[in-house]
Amino acid sequence: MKDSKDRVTDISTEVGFAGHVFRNPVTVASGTFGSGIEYSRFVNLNALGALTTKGVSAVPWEGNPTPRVTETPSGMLNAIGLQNPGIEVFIERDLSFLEDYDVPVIVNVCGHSIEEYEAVVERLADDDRVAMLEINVSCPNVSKGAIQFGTDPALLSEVTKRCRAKAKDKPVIMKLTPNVTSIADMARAAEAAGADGLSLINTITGMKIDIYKRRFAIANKTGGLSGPAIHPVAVRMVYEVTHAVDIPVIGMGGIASAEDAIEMMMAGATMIAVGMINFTRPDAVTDIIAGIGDFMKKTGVRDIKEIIGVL
Amino acid sequence: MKDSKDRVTDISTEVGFAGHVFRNPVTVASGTFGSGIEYSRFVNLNALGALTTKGVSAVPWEGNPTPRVTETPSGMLNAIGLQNPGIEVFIERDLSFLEDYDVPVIVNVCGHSIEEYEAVVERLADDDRVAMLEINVSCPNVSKGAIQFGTDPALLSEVTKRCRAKAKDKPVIMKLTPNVTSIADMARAAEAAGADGLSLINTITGMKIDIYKRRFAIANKTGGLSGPAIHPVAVRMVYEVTHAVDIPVIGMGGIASAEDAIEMMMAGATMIAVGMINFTRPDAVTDIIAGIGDFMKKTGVRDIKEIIGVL
Amino acid sequence: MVSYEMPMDKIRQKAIITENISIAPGVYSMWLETGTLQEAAPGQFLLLYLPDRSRLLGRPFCIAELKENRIRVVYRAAGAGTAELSRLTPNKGVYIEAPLGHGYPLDEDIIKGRKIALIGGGLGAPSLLFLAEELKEKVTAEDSIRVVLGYRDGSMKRFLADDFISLGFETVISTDDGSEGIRGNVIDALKETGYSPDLIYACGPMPMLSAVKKYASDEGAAAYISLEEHMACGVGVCLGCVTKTVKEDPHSHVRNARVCTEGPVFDARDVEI
Amino acid sequence: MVSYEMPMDKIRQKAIITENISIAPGVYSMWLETGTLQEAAPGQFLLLYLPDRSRLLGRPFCIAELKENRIRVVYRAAGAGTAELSRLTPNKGVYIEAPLGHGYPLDEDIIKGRKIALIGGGLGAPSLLFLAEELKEKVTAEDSIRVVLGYRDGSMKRFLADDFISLGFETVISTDDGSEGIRGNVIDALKETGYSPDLIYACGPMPMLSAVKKYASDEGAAAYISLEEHMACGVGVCLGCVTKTVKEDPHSHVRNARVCTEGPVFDARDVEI
Ligand SMILES: Cc1cc2nc3c(=O)[nH]c(=O)nc-3n(C[C@H](O)[C@H](O)[C@H](O)COP(=O)(O)OP(=O)(O)OC[C@H]3O[C@@H](n4cnc5c(N)ncnc54)[C@H](O)[C@@H]3O)c2cc1C
Ligand SMILES: Cc1cc2nc3c(=O)[nH]c(=O)nc-3n(C[C@H](O)[C@H](O)[C@H](O)COP(=O)(O)OP(=O)(O)OC[C@H]3O[C@@H](n4cnc5c(N)ncnc54)[C@H](O)[C@@H]3O)c2cc1C
Ligand SMILES: Cc1cc2nc3c(=O)[nH]c(=O)nc-3n(C[C@H](O)[C@H](O)[C@H](O)COP(=O)(O)O)c2cc1C
Ligand SMILES: Cc1cc2nc3c(=O)[nH]c(=O)nc-3n(C[C@H](O)[C@H](O)[C@H](O)COP(=O)(O)O)c2cc1C
Ligand code: FES
Ligand code: FES
Repeated sequence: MKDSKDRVTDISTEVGFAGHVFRNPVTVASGTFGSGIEYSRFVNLNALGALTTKGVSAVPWEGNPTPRVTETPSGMLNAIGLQNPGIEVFIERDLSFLEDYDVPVIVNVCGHSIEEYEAVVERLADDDRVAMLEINVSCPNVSKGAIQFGTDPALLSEVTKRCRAKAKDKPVIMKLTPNVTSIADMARAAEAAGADGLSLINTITGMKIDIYKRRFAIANKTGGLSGPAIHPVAVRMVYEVTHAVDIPVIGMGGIASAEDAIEMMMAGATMIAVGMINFTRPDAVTDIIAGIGDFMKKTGVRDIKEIIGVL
Repeated sequence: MKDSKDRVTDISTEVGFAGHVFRNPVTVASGTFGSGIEYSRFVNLNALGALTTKGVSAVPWEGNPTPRVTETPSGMLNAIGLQNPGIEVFIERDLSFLEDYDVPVIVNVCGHSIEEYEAVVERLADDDRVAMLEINVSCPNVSKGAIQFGTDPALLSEVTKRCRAKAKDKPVIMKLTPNVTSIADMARAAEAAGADGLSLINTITGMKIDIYKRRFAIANKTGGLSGPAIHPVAVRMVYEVTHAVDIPVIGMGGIASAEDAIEMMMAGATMIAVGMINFTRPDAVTDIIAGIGDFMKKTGVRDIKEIIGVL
Repeated sequence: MVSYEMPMDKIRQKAIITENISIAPGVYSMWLETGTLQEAAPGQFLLLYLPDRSRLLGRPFCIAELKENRIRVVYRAAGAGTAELSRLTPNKGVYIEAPLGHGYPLDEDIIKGRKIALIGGGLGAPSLLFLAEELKEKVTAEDSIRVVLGYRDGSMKRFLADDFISLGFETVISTDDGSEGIRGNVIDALKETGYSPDLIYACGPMPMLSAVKKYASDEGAAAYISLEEHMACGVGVCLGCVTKTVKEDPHSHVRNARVCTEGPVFDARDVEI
Repeated sequence: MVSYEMPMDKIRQKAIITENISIAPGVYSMWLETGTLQEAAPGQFLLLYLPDRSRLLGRPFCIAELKENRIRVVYRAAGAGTAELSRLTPNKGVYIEAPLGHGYPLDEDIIKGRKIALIGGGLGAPSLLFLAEELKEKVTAEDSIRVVLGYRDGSMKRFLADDFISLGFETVISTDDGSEGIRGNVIDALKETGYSPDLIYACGPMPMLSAVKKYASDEGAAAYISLEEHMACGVGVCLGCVTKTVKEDPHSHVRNARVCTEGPVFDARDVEI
């Protein structure tokens, strides 16, 4: 740790990402914060660098049967199944709600087919209330037997190109799944197809069994693992990806403290997202923002940009 | 939970695996128990179903620089780099030591090239002290720029075939890496190439950064994540693999209790291995063996084979 | 009633365990003291965060009693988390989030002049106890109240039954095997007493709640039932805890109401269980 | 001396914290009581398992003192685990594994008639304290002993120095900035006193140990140094904690001795540091 001599008081936490400037690098991970409506009662939304909303699709999605969530050591499994009320309700209710706040909005988009992705992107391309689009490619592709768009470079490339074409001047961020042999290959495919940035990691597929009831703990059998348990995997993938491509990355996966956030940025992330730990401590995200400032002052970092990819 | 009415007293924990019969389904994960020499002071080796030894190669391997290990939430990273004294010392010292015990030995084999794997397998093929061979395909392939043998189906198939050919009547178990898009595809490749069984999972690649020292926590930059953190991923992969192939599986990854072991068997594993939790509690493996018996009595399972793949 | 405008520190708070004792095999009664004076409505719940830091999600429990700044929780050691909870000794601190969700509707126009039944199965009793205490203040001579509590068997020591009795409510017990009270389930017991409620509040396992729903529909009674689902956030953002509703609900637009937010108490007619 | 034939329950044991106080900024002194009467040699260490169950690996610490069944550990809050440790209050229980490793060689033929120096830097002092207590019993009139302790600066309150002094040993202090004792490192301080040891025991950060190794080699003195490496198992199976040796060691056959098993104390000539 650097000496207290190095203490600084005036710090800048601003970061640039795909042409936008954010007051700090911290957003929330899609699906762990809704659209901020509920948490707005406990959390000052205007303190966030950005707010990433729950995945939204062209039409309402029912999601999976319950149980949808369960706990695992230092983590949790979820199989919500991307339940959402569809883009029209989202625009009317959620984006209108967010108008009252001074926080850039990143909208997470899901689809069962490329056309569904396109429909959502098109619908948001001209909406001034949306800063960037984050395309979740972990959705099951219904026409290809539910394999995920993000596990095949060719499919990923196709989704990226088609979303990019519809997005007009909105940055398109592809959100990668960690369930692949080489995440760097996926990142390169997305970059070549025109992605303006990348988000990673989504959850790692896992399973839990209730041995007494002889039943899957999650009705969907498998669920996505998130939380501190996966943090080391997320840091590694962010490092690999930022060393493979030139577009910026939003890093996420098990961030539970300002230290974890700094670590992710040192690994190469330009922004970071706080995910399931919101469920454990609703004030986690504002705590982390404050903690990043404290870290900078304590260790003499005047500009947060200095630490991005420092390793 | 079943009623106490169902309590049984005479239980059988015997399992068959690739032609061998083991008195119980519990072994230790390679690299977490040495060859039993050190733990023999605290643990009754004869209580184990089998003992899997640390990876051994044709010639001594130095391994990686230190730090080689660090902790993560509910897990740890390691990058030992497969340090080992080579097959000759192993045969003379470790196998001789194990002669005095009544425990079947599974020898874990590593190599930088297919020829190195073959050399070790050949050297052990006629050794009566060895029950089965477990081939670790997470080793870096020096001729292919350090990609792991286990991440490419064609390479995996080749290693499997060549080891199988040299192993004579010793069962060859291929130990799969989880760092792949489809572990079921890998399992099918190994089965088609003649594997007698599979072991999974090896560690998931991760990274940790010391943000104050701005240094990788592991000298090798990346390390393998193991421990309870990865258990849900391991259960999912064992389930996927045992639903894709007909050869038996040794399940491992974050097993820390008898419940975890039972869960892994319900997911499809015929045997299970206790790994890093040995470091936390050297008596973990014997506790787990006792706990499996207690579970069977409490829930009325007379024969452990009843629960294998019950889901 | 809960006010969602409550500041954050009232929702998340440190609580000190003052008592944690076993009241039946595997069932525990815990009193927690919070710094903040609490307001909560019967049927609301709390999330309790365990000290073992490898467990990250809160455990949901009904508020069984609320006396000034002391909260009672009655719980079963169901899994690893509640087993850990049962081992905590007085003076240990835990974090809780409370009060959460929407409780039993108690508006005058709902309860006035009604024949009310409180039906609890197993660990459903705790949330009804808080309700019974509140009802005691609200009911008038025109109303009548009966409590029906179902247990697995006599070994469960009809836990909490005496708490209802000492509130002055007539309390009927049933056990699956007849080892205590009436043999059969709570509906059997209710029928056997000849009491025909036109307003039911119920909490308990899903099969019991389905039976209550059916009974209420057959008999034309109103029924408010408290549901359980696995939860992650407890405040409506994760969509982990949904239950199927008959009509499209205003939040999800796909007939998936959130148990933690729209519930845990629902009008039995509104949910598909 | 450690006997590896010790039954398991002597290695792994529950210990109760009886004291845990700060003795310098970020430095703590903890006394632990174990059920089992301990035998251990100076230089041996223990693994301490923290109550936070998301942390699975034991933390290695030197045994700083051993009085019947009470063990002292002096430690720095270096990271999250030791920070947690510093917050534990008396009567809390922790699991430990002890004694582990091989300590400082103290055979008569090694120490007899020697001019001995104990050189400790920062958190190296604790292991030398136990050594000093043992040496006090062993040394004869022919031997002489000097203690040199290095600290970052005066704010570190020359922690433990008085413990050495009260054992009757002449104790020299150095600080990097000269704010207390001699300005400079421990080798500077040793030289400045004019004392020329022919047997050195040293524990401290790696740069200091390298300097000690060089000094000993230059001066023809024997030096036994205690090394640190990250550990997982602490008993020799994981191969996490190796240090490079000059010759092929009998265990690894690749010049990688295990700090937890062959060490933590090594003859300085044998290791490449
Ligand atoms: C609104 C509500 C009120 C409740 N009130 C009570 C009560 O007053 N008394 C009582 O004994 N129990 C009550 N429960 C059930 C109680 O929450 C579970 O028994 C408890 O969470 C089990 O935790 P565990 O760690 O022991 O079980 P584990 O099975 O080890 O837990 C694993 C995960 O599953 C979740 N989980 C497991 N079972 C349930 C369940 N039945 N409901 C919700 N989550 C579950 C846990 O919270 C945890 O996240 C209530 C549940 C809900 C939703
Ligand atoms: C044989 C031996 C004896 C020691 N004796 C003492 C002593 O008497 N007093 C004292 O203050 N310190 C001593 N240390 C160092 C002490 O073990 C570390 O400071 C401590 O483990 C840090 O834990 P943490 O959780 O706070 O740090 P974190 O950095 O959060 O820990 C992460 C992981 O790295 C390991 N780690 C981090 N730093 C070290 C280190 N320097 N050495 C070994 N492992 C490390 C931890 O054990 C843990 O597994 C000794 C180390 C060894 C190997
Ligand atoms: C309950 C839940 C719902 C999620 N929903 C979405 C989603 O709608 N879209 C998406 O891209 N990711 C979704 N995720 C993944 C997270 O955004 C994030 O990538 C992942 O959880 C890893 O971060 P964490 O470990 O900090 O939670 C969800 C995660 C959780 C836990
Ligand atoms: C320190 C350490 C060393 C290991 N060495 C080997 C090895 O030599 N060969 C091998 O196949 N796997 C090795 N592994 C992987 C384990 O055998 C096991 O597959 C993995 O750790 C997952 O199990 P766990 O979570 O129970 O530890 C090692 C793991 C650890 C932690
Ligand atoms: S628990 Fe998250 S929405 Fe109900
Ligand atoms: S810590 Fe495992 S070999 Fe030393």
